[in-house]
Amino acid sequence: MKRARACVLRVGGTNCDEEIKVALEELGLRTDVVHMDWLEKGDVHKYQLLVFPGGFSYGDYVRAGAVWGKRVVSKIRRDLERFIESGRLVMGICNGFQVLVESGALPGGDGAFSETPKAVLANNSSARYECRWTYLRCENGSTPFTSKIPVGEVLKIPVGHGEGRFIVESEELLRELIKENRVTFRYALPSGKAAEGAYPFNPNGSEYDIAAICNKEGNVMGMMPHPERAFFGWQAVGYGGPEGAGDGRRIFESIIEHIEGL
Amino acid sequence: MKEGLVRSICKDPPILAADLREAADKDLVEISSAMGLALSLQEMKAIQGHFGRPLTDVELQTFGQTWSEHCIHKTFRGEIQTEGGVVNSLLKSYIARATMELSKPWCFSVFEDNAGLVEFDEGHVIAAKVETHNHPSAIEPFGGAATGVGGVIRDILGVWGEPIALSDVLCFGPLDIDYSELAPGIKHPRYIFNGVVAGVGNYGNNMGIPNVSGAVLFDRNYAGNVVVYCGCFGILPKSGYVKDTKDGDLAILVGGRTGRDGIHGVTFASTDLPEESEGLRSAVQIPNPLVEERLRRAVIRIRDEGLATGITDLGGGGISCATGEMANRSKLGLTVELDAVILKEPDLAPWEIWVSESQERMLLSAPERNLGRITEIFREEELESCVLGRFNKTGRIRACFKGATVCDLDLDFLYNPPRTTRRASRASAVRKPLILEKPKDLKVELLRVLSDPNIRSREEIVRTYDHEVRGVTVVKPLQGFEGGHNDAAVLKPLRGSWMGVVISCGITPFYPDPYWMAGCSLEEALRNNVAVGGRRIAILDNFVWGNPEKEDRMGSLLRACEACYHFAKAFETPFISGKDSLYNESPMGPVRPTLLITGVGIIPDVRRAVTMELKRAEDPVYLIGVTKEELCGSAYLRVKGVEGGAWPEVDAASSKSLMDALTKAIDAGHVAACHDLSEGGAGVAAAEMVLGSCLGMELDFRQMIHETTRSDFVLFSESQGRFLVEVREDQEEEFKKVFKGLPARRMGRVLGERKLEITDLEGGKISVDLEELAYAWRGISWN
Amino acid sequence: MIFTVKAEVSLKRGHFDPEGDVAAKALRDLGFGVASVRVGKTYTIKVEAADASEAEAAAKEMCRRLLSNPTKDDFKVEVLGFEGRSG
Amino acid sequence: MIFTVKAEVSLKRGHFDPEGDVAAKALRDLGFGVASVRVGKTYTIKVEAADASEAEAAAKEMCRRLLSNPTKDDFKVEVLGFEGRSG
Ligand SMILES: Nc1ncnc2c1ncn2[C@@H]1O[C@H](COP(=O)(O)OP(=O)(O)O)[C@@H](O)[C@H]1O
Ligand SMILES: [Mg+2]
Repeated sequence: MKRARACVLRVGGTNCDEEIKVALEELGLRTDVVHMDWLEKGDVHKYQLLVFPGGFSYGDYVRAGAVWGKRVVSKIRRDLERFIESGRLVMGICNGFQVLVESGALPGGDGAFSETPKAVLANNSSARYECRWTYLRCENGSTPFTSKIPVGEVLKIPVGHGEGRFIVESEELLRELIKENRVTFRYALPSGKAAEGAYPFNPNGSEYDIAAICNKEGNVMGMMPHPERAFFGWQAVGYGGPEGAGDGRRIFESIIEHIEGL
Repeated sequence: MKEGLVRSICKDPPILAADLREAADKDLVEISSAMGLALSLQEMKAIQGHFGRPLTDVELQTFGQTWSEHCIHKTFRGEIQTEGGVVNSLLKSYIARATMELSKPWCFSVFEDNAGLVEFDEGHVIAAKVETHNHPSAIEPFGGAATGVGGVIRDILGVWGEPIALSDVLCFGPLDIDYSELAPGIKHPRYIFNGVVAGVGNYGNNMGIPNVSGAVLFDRNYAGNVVVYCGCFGILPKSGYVKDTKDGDLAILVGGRTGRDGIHGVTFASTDLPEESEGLRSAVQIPNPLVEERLRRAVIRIRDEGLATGITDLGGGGISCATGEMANRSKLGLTVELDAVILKEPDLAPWEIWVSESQERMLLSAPERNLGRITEIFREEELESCVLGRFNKTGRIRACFKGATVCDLDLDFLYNPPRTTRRASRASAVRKPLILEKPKDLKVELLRVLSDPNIRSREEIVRTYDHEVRGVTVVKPLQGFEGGHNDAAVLKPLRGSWMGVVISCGITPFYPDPYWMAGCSLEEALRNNVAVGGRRIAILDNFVWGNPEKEDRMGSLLRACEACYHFAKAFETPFISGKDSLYNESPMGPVRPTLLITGVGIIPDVRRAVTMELKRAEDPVYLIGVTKEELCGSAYLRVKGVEGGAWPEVDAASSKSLMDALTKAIDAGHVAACHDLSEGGAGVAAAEMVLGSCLGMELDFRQMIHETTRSDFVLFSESQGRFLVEVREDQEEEFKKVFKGLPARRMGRVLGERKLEITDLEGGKISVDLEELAYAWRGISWN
Repeated sequence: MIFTVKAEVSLKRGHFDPEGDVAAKALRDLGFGVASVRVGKTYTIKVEAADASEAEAAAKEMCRRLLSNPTKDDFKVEVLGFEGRSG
Repeated sequence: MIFTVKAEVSLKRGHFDPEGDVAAKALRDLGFGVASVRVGKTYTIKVEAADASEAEAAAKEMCRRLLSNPTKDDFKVEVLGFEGRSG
């Protein structure tokens, strides 16, 4: 644990970096918030976890996450490939998920990146920004991000985005994602049944109610909901108790357990 | 105009000079209007009398900006002649006077700076500011509202505050109004609504500051005069509040580039909205939150490293006002090099650079030795900056461009404009009898009120604002999956402390009497705050009024200010900041006098905060307060299109003792849920508590403490000072003890089923199930 | 008949375009020799009208009332084709 | 030379367009006989290139690499004109 270290990246327009740092530090992980410029010059390999946080990178102009995603490809692709291939963890939350998709890191290709994005996070089907709590059903409890959450368990975690409708390039790819167990969370009804597109349980109209996916190896995950906003019980008044923990904490606990073992 | 009064003294850069010495009154008026100064004859004459030399356009524009209503609040600081005598400054006589007389030790800085500051805990202060952005939003709803949010965030940065929350209060015309009813040049409320809501959401979401509080009102009156209030709240360590610009310090401008956008925004906000407002292109401000987000990071880093001696935002009047104010505040002078300013487009005239209101800019002062580090931080945050000049001891504000001095003014004169005099006529509403048939079916009435645009769920708007970002929102604007509307928001701004900030608002423009309207707005802001557990509340006033040069508008403004003083004193809640937006007039008439009161309270432990949704079946439900026959201006009568009867009044003493008792009960843990009674009265409050939860409620109105004659009146009266409280069943006795001798009565209990059951005064029963309530409140129009 | 009309809304000249600036910078970072970018929006509208000129007039009115703001936007309307009888 | 190129990015046929649907509804609410609306974006790009075909090729590459996402977007590029020598 002493050596483990996390890097929360930011660029202009990123704005959820602080709360992710708080969550990781709360669990004892040394965490730096690092501007992309510095990382491009510096060394990503001293970290075991790289987080692309939420926000509106570059104003979300052109397309949410696109500008940052392309910058990742053009500036730090080789470093990131090595980072991912060495089994370290990369996580994208909200805008960070959009960045990972636009860069081609998720769903990913034959290598760590696909040449062109194979998916997109499109405008919500409501055509609006949606800030609301969702029920997330865990679909795969054996990734480094979900090891502390049994399959079928329902977490209460909020979303806040205007572009979160996950669609993939082809039916085939969708089937592949499902078959390979790479859909880690789906939007669900309170009972734990899949939302099957029902608004507002599925808040954005994502295909197959997809809220989060990971790469083939399971060490890169992107999710639209914000676990860092459901880390403490008091963040979830009305959804849990003020004391104790919020459901999002278990994702961070899973991560920490994994990187401690690296 | 007399020949040669205004002439060009330089082609490149273009500079005009006006020799006022020879000018007749009508020339003065003409110059003021031709240059867009919006100065009155009295003000032009004061300038004429002061200078024994011609003035440049840069100098005249400086007066135009600095002496504008927006910058100097001349109506609020001026003299008012009334039937009963002369009032010397509304601000001093009423608003600030209440604060002075209350003299609360926790007021840290009031009425002085960009925002009001109150103590939070031993080491920290809270900053709060609320602004209006009505005219820009009427012309370009998206950009106008977005830059309104951007501007008020900079007010918080301008006191070194880290912004932690936003609020917005919006007043629109009816969304279904027919085009033919709109005056030419007025945009349809639907268009304005879409743009304003998107603009507020876009800027706040981009900045990553949660929008946690607000209100949305609809009325025909606002079709011609949209009202957009934007608030921002921040926190900072006490030691971070540095305002001590020194002789020799540098003035540093940072942020967005300077362009032609927003030129004359200030003088523009100080005059009526012209019919052909579409020609005012340059007054449109373009928002770019991406720059402001970086500005926020840079400002906080500079604060934490202690690098600067002063800071202020650039708002109305641009560089001219920001530099002038900063120099004046420290009794210094400054020479500004306009060539240094980084421009968006070439060939701006010096006066345009000087007064441009381009967004996302801040002004800092710092000793030269820190310039390197400051510039490095700016570079790291991808911000452009420049040094404008150096502060000196001259007491003069000077500007140079291409080697020539284009402005040289004495700050003492500039900041002591001639007093404005206004006249006020007596203004109180006349009470008419209330003529209203008894309704046949109370249930129908309740559903109709619930489906009124002023009462209906705000979810469609509020969900487009991120209210969770930063992860510190404890009590949210929408509660639970059901999305009930809480009365106020609670934030937990510090990592190591359970203490919370409580933000609420009060706005009741539909009560016709200006005095009681103001009193009710103030009381509502407090009531909302107390309902979730807030206390030690500081308040902010925001007046939106018509043309103050008209006696009747001034009369009602005066009455509203009187109420502000009386009730702030009575409730012991000091004003800490505020703003007035006057001249809200359109071809469709003056705006309805609209006063927003914002409340900023604290709560010692956020875990004690109370939300509005019902918690447990069988818990007793109490109604606190007295219900009178006060329906004039109520949602019930407005839905019916009926006027008349008594309007709500505020009994401060009794209301305060109820609030104090409620705070005690909340702290002791007796209260499971609480909701204040406001628009729509007890009927709507009860329905909302059911709608926000998975439980129901049963109420017997025969138990109510009331002074009315009819069931529909007890259900819909909007008497102030009332709350519906779910009391924890096992603590009912203790709760009763807290309220001993006070008007609090058990009305019913929480039900396991999701429905509202009401017994009226005659013993008649109505039962409304959740589907019906939800359809009216959330669905499409009910009838 | 149903006409397909394209309305193009763009920022007036001289108005600052933050989105265009971000796109230009991003393209330059990717190695393109881009001097500037301006962003606009297109609406491809299927509208019921008796003839092409009525369709065009309707689309212009839509731009004036909802799709653009004369204070900051220019718009341009073009009828692309039609589809025969409407139900 | 500096060429002005217009790149138009629009949703692929059959792709769901919530923004267009909202615009259509709003237009209908205002009394227009609108059957549907599809929303797209245009980028008017000033790009340095030796000739028009190079400018066009560059713009296409920009669409592929940044301005569009192949999962949902189509794009179209048109050279509008040029401005003479660049510095
Ligand atoms: N009507 C008012 N009521 C209370 N305070 C006011 C009013 N008008 C101005 N103030 C106070 O005077 C100070 C300066 O106000 P203002 O000129 O509006 O600042 P800024 O230019 O930064 O917006 C602020 O603290 C503000 O709250
Ligand atoms: Mg200010």
